Amino acid sequence: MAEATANGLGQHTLDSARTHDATATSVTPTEVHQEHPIKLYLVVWAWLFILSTCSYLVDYFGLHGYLRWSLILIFMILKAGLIVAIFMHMAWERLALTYAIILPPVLVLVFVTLMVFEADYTLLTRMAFFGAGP
Amino acid sequence: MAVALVLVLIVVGSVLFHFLSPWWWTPIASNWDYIDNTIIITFWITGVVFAAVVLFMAYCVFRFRHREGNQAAYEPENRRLESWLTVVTAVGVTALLVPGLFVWSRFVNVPSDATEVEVVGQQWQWSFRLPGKDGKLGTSDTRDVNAENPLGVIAADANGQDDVVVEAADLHLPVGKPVKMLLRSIDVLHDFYVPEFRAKMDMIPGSVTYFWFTPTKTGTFQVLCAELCGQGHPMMHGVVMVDTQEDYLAWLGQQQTFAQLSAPQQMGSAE
Amino acid sequence: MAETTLTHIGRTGPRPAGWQGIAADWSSDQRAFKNVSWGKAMMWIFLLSDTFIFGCFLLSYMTDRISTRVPWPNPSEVFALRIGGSDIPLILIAIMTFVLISSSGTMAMAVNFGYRRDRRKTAVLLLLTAALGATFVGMQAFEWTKLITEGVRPWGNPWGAAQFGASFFMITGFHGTHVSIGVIFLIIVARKVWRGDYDVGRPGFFTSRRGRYENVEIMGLYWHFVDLVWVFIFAFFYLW
Amino acid sequence: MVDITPADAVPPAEVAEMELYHPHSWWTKYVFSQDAKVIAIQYSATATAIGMVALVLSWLMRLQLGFPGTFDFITPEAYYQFITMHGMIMVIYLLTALFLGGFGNYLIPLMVGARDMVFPYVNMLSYWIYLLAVLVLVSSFFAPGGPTGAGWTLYPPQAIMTGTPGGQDWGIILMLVSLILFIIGFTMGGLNYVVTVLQGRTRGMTLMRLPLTVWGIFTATVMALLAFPALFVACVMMLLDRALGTSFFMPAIVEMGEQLQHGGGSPILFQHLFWFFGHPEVYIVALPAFGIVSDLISTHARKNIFGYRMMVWAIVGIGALSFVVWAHHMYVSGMHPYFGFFFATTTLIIAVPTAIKVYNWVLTLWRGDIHLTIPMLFALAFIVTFVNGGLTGLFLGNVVVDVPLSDTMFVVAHFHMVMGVAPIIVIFGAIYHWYPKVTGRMLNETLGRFHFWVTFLGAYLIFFPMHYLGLMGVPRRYNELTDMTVMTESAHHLNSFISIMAFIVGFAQIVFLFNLIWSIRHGREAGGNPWRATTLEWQTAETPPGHGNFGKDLPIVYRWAYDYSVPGAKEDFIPQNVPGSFGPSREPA
Ligand code: HEA
Ligand code: HEA
Ligand code: CUA
Ligand SMILES: [Cu+2]
Repeated sequence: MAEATANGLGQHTLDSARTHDATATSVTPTEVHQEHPIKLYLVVWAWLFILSTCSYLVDYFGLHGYLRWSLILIFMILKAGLIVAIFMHMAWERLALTYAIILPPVLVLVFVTLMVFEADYTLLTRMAFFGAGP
Repeated sequence: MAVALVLVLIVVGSVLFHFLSPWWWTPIASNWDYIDNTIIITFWITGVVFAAVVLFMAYCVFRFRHREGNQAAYEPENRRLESWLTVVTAVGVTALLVPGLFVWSRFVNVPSDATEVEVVGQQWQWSFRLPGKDGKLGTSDTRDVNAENPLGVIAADANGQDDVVVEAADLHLPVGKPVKMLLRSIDVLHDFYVPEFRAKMDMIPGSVTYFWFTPTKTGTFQVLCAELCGQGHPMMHGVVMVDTQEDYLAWLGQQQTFAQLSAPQQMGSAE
Repeated sequence: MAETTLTHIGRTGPRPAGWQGIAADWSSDQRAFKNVSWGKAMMWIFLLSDTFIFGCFLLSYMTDRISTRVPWPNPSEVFALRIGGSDIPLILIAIMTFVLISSSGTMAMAVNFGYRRDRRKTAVLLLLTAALGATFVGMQAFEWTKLITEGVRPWGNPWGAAQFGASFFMITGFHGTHVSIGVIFLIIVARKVWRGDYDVGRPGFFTSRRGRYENVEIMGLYWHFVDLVWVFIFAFFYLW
Repeated sequence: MVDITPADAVPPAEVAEMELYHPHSWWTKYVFSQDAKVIAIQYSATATAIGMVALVLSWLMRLQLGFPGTFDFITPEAYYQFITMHGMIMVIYLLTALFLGGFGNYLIPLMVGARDMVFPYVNMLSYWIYLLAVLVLVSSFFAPGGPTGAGWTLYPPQAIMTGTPGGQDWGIILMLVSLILFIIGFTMGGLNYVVTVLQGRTRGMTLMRLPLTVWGIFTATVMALLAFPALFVACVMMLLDRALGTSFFMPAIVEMGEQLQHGGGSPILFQHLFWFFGHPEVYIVALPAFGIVSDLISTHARKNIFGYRMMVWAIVGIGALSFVVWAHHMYVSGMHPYFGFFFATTTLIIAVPTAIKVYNWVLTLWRGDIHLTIPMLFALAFIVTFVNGGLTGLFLGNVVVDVPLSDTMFVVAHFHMVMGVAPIIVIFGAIYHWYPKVTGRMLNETLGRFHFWVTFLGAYLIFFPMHYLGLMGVPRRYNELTDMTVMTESAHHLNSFISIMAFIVGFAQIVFLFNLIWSIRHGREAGGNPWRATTLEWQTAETPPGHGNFGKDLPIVYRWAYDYSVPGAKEDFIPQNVPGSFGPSREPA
C-alpha cells in the first residue's frame, strides 16, 4: 500500500492543499481530487471481467474439493482487492483511514471461524444422535 | 466524614453478611465439589479486592476531603505504579482462571465408564430414556414424535428397541456411578438443573447436549428448568432419586422398554 | 516521532507516510483522516457497519448450511438456464455479475470525470451506471420469478434443505434492496450534476451542506461496495 | 515521549467552518430541530419517559416475587411480559439512547469544540426514528396478546411459539420491528457522533486532549455501529421465521403435540448472533459511564485524572476485546464445549483493563481536594457498585463457576449491580453535573442528597443480598418460587425485603424527577461554570449555549482537559482554551 502512495498515482493535490492551508489561516475547504488516468480504470475493469470469468469457469468445468474452494477464494479476494483498492481509491487514502476500515472486519472473521467449528459440532451431534439424515 | 464512614460500613456489612447470613448453597450431592472450591477461591480473591478498593477509597475521602486552603497534587501519571498494579491484577486473574480451566476440562471430558441417560424436555415436563440391555441408546427424531412414541425414538433402529422409556416420571440413578446426561428437547430450549449436583446444561431442539457427574449421596433431588421456556417454565419441576444399587435395580425392573410400549399399538394396527 | 511533534506545532510540508504517518494523523488535531471530508468519512464508516451486516448474513447462511443434515441443492444446476437446447450452469448469474462489474466501471469513470468537472460526461456515466444497476435488479427479479415457478419457497424447495430458499431470498433480497436504493440515489446525483449544483455549490436538501463534486465519489463508494458484496455472494452462495 | 510542546502552538485551521442550518420557525427550532442540543434533550426526555415505564414494570415484578400469590393480575404471562419489556427498555431504549443519543448529542460537539454534529439533518432523523421505535414498542402493550414475553434475549424457538406470550400474536413482531427501527435510527446518529469526533474537532484538539467523556461515548458508538448489525440480522431472520415460515433458527419441533413445518435450523445460531451484539452492548452502556465518571471525579476532586493515557487505552482495549468474549453468556447453552476455554480466557483478560480504570479512579482521589458535591457522591457510589458487580462478573466469566450460577438470581444480581445500578448512578451524577449548563440553574441540593442516599444504599441493599439467592440455586425468570426445595422460608423473607427496598428506591426517583422539573424555574442561578471545570462546554459565551455553541469564534485548545491544581497557576483549574504554560504541563503526548 505504501508503494501505491509513493508511486505518484494521483493525489498530487495533497501537498498543494496543505501549503494552501498554511498560508490562509482562514478556513478553506480542502477538496482532494482522486484523479487517475482513465486507462487505469479500464485495465481494472478488464481484470475484473477476466477474474469473474475464471471463477465462473471453476463452476463450468465442475472442479471439486479443495481445488474448487481455493480457486473460488483466490479469485474472490483478488476481485475484492481490486475493487476496494482502485475503484474505491483505498490505495491512495492515507494509511490511517485504510487501517481503520480494514482492521475491524477481522472481528467478523473471528466470528466466522468460530461458527465453522460450532456448526460442525452441531452437525456432528445431529449425525450421532439422530442418524445420518432423512 | 459520614461518607467515609458509610463506605467502611458497606465493606464491614458485606463481609458480615457473607459469613453470617443463612443463605448459602445447598449441600452438595455430586462429585463437583471442585466447582465449589473454585467458587471459594473466587470469593476470597474478589472479596479481598473489593475490601481493599473500597477501604482505600474511604481513606482518601476521609484524608483528602476539601478543607479551606487545600490543594490537590498534580500528578498526571506514574508509570511504575501503573505497571505494577497491572501485573498484580494479571496475577490475581490468572489465579482465578487456571483452576477454573482445569475443572472445566474435567467437566467436558466424560470418563469412559459413564453410563448414558437421556433427558428429554418438552413444554413443560421431563422424560427420560435409559440404554437398556445393549448399553446403547437408539437414534431419535423429533419428526417421529407422536402420542404413542412421545420421545420420537426411531423404531427402525435396533439399538432403540430395548431402551427404557420413563415418560413424565421420576428418574432414578445409582449412587456412585458416573452418568453422562444426554440432553434433548422436542420443542424449545430447556435446561436440566439440579442445584445439589451443581451441574446444568441447556437442551436445544435439533441437537443433543451433555454433561456428566457422579451422584455421591442417596436421596431425592428436585430438578429445575433453568432456561425460560414459556409460561410454564417455573412449574417445570422434576425429580431425580439417587438410589443404592439394589433400589435402583428394583426400580429399573419395573420400567418398560420402547418395544414393550409400542407393542400394543402394533397389535392394534394389525387388526 | 519528530514528525509528530512537527504536526503538533503545525509546520506544513508533506505528511509522513507509513507507520509514522498513521501516528501523525491520529495524534494531530481537527481530523484523524487527513484529506477526507466529512461525507466521505461518514460513508466509509457506514460501509464498515454494513460490512458487518452482510458478514452476519453470510455467516448465518454458512452455519445453517453446515449444520443441516439435509443435502444442499446444487446451485450450479438450480441456477442453470436452458439456452439452445443445453443447460448452461449459472449463466444468468454470470451475466448479472458482468453487468454489475460494468456498472462499477462506469461509476469509477463518472467519479473521474466529475473531478475533471466534465458535467455532461459525468451525468451520462452516472445514468449509465443507474441503468446497469436497474438491469441487474431486473435480472434478479427474473431469477426470483424463475425459482418461484420452479417451487422454491422461503420455507422449502424441491431439491433439499429448506434453508436454501430462505437464505437465497434473504441475501439476494437484501443485496437487491441495496442496489435499488443505489439506483435511486444515482439518479438524484446525476440530476444534480446535470443541473450544475456542484459547480455552484448549491446546498443539498438532505444534508443542508453545499454540494461538491466529491459527492459523486461518495456515491461511488456506496456503489462499489454493493458490487463488492456481490463478489462475496457470488463466491459463497452460487459457486460454493 | 512526553514532549514539552509550547502550549500555545496550535496549527492553522485545516477544516472548513461548517455552515449552520438556521431554523426559520418555532417548529424547526424546537421540534424538528437540527441543533444537537435540542435533539439531545428530545432523546433524553423520551428515554426517561420510557425508562419510567420500565421502572414501573420492575415494581410489578417485585410485587409478584416479594409477595407471591397476593396479586392475581400478575399472571405468568404478564410476569414474562414485564421482565421482557423491563430488560429490553432498560438496556436499549433507556441506557443506550440516553448515553449516546442524549449525552452524546449534547456533549460531543461542545466538548470537541464543534458548532454542531457534522450532518444535523441526519441527526434529526435519528431522533425521529428512535421515537418511532419507542412508539412501536409501546404499541405492543396494546396489541392483541400483549407484548412478547420471551425474555429480553428473545431466544428462539420459544420466542415465536404459542407457549410464550406474544409468540404467535403481535408481541414478538412489534418487538422485532421496533428493534430494527432503533438500529436504523441509531446508525444515523452514531455515524454523526463518530465522524464529529474524528473529523470535526476544533483547532488544537488532538485525540489525546479529549475529555474522557468523549472517549467513552465515541468508543461506545463505534462499538455500537459494529455490534448492532448482528442484532439487526438476527431480528430480520427471526422475523422471517415468524412471518414467512423460514427455518433459520427452527429445527424440527413438536409444539403442544403438533408437528411444525420447520426443520433443520439452528437455534444456537441466534444465541451467537444475539450475544455478538449483546456483550458489546453491555459495554456500550458501560463505557460512556466510565468516561463520564472520570470527568466527574477529576473535576470534583480538583485533580487531574490519574494515568490519562492508560485510561484511553483501557477504553479502546475494552471496546476491542469485548467483541471476542460474547459466548461467556453461553457457557451452558450447549455450544461447542471447547469454546469454554477460549471465552473464559478472553473474558478474564478484560478484567485487566477494567481494573486499571478502577485503580486510576481511586488514585485520582489520592492526594486530591475532594469536594463532596452530589456528582462526586454519585461517582463514589459508582465505584463501589461497579467494583462489586464487576467482581461478581469474574465468577460468571470463569466458565466452570458459571455452571451452577448461570440463569440464577446471581446473574440477575451481577448485571443489575454492574449495569442497572452503576451506569444509572453515573447518569444521575452526570445530570447533577451538567444540568446547570443545560438550564442555567442548579438542581436542589437537599432533594439531591436525599435522592443520592436512598438510591445508593437502597440499590445496594436490593442487589447485594440477591447474589446469595442465586448461590442457593434460585433460578431467574421464575414468577413462582413455591414448591421449591431450594427456597427456604427465610429466602422468601429476603425476597420481600428486596421488594420493599425496590419500592423505596423507585420512590426516590420520583423525587428526582420532581427536582428536575422544579429546578428549571426555581433552582439557584448557576452562572457559566459553577464547578470551575476545564472542558470546553463550560467556556461557552452563553449558558445555556446558543445555536452554534460558541458564539463568533470557535475556541482554540491549548491543553488537555485535566489541568486542575497546576502548581504555580492562579486558580486551581485552567480551561482548555487558555493559552500559555503554567508550570509543568505534563500532559500525555
Ligand atoms: C454494564 C454492563 C455489564 C458489565 C460492565 C459487565 C461486566 C462483566 N460481566 Fe456481565 N453481564 C451483563 C452486564 C455487564 N457485565 C448483563 C446485562 C448480563 C446478563 C444478560 C442476561 O443474561 O440477561 C451479564 C452476564 C454476564 C455473564 C453470563 C452469565 C450467565 O448468563 O451465565 C458473564 C459470564 O462470564 C459475565 C461476565 C462479566 C465480566 C467478567 C465482566 C467484567 O467486564 C467485569 C470487570 C470488572 C472488574 C473485575 C472489577 C474491577 C476490577 C478490579 C477492582 C481489579 C481486581 C481484580 C482482580 C485482581 C481479580 N456477565
Ligand atoms: C439498566 C438496566 C436495568 C435497570 C436500571 C433495572 C432496574 C431494576 N430491575 Fe431489572 N432487569 C434488567 C435490567 C435493568 N433492571 C434486565 C436486562 C433484566 C433481564 C430481563 C430478562 O430476564 O429477560 C432485568 C430483570 C430483572 C429482574 C429479574 C426477573 C426475573 O428473572 O424473574 C428483577 C427482579 O427483581 C429486576 C428488578 C429490578 C429492580 C427492582 C430495578 C430498579 O427498580 C432498581 C432501582 C432503581 C434504580 C437504580 C433507578 C432506576 C432509574 C430509572 C429506571 C430511570 C430514571 C431515569 C432518569 C430519570 C434519567 N430486574
Ligand atoms: Cu423448561 Cu424452562
Ligand atoms: Cu457479557
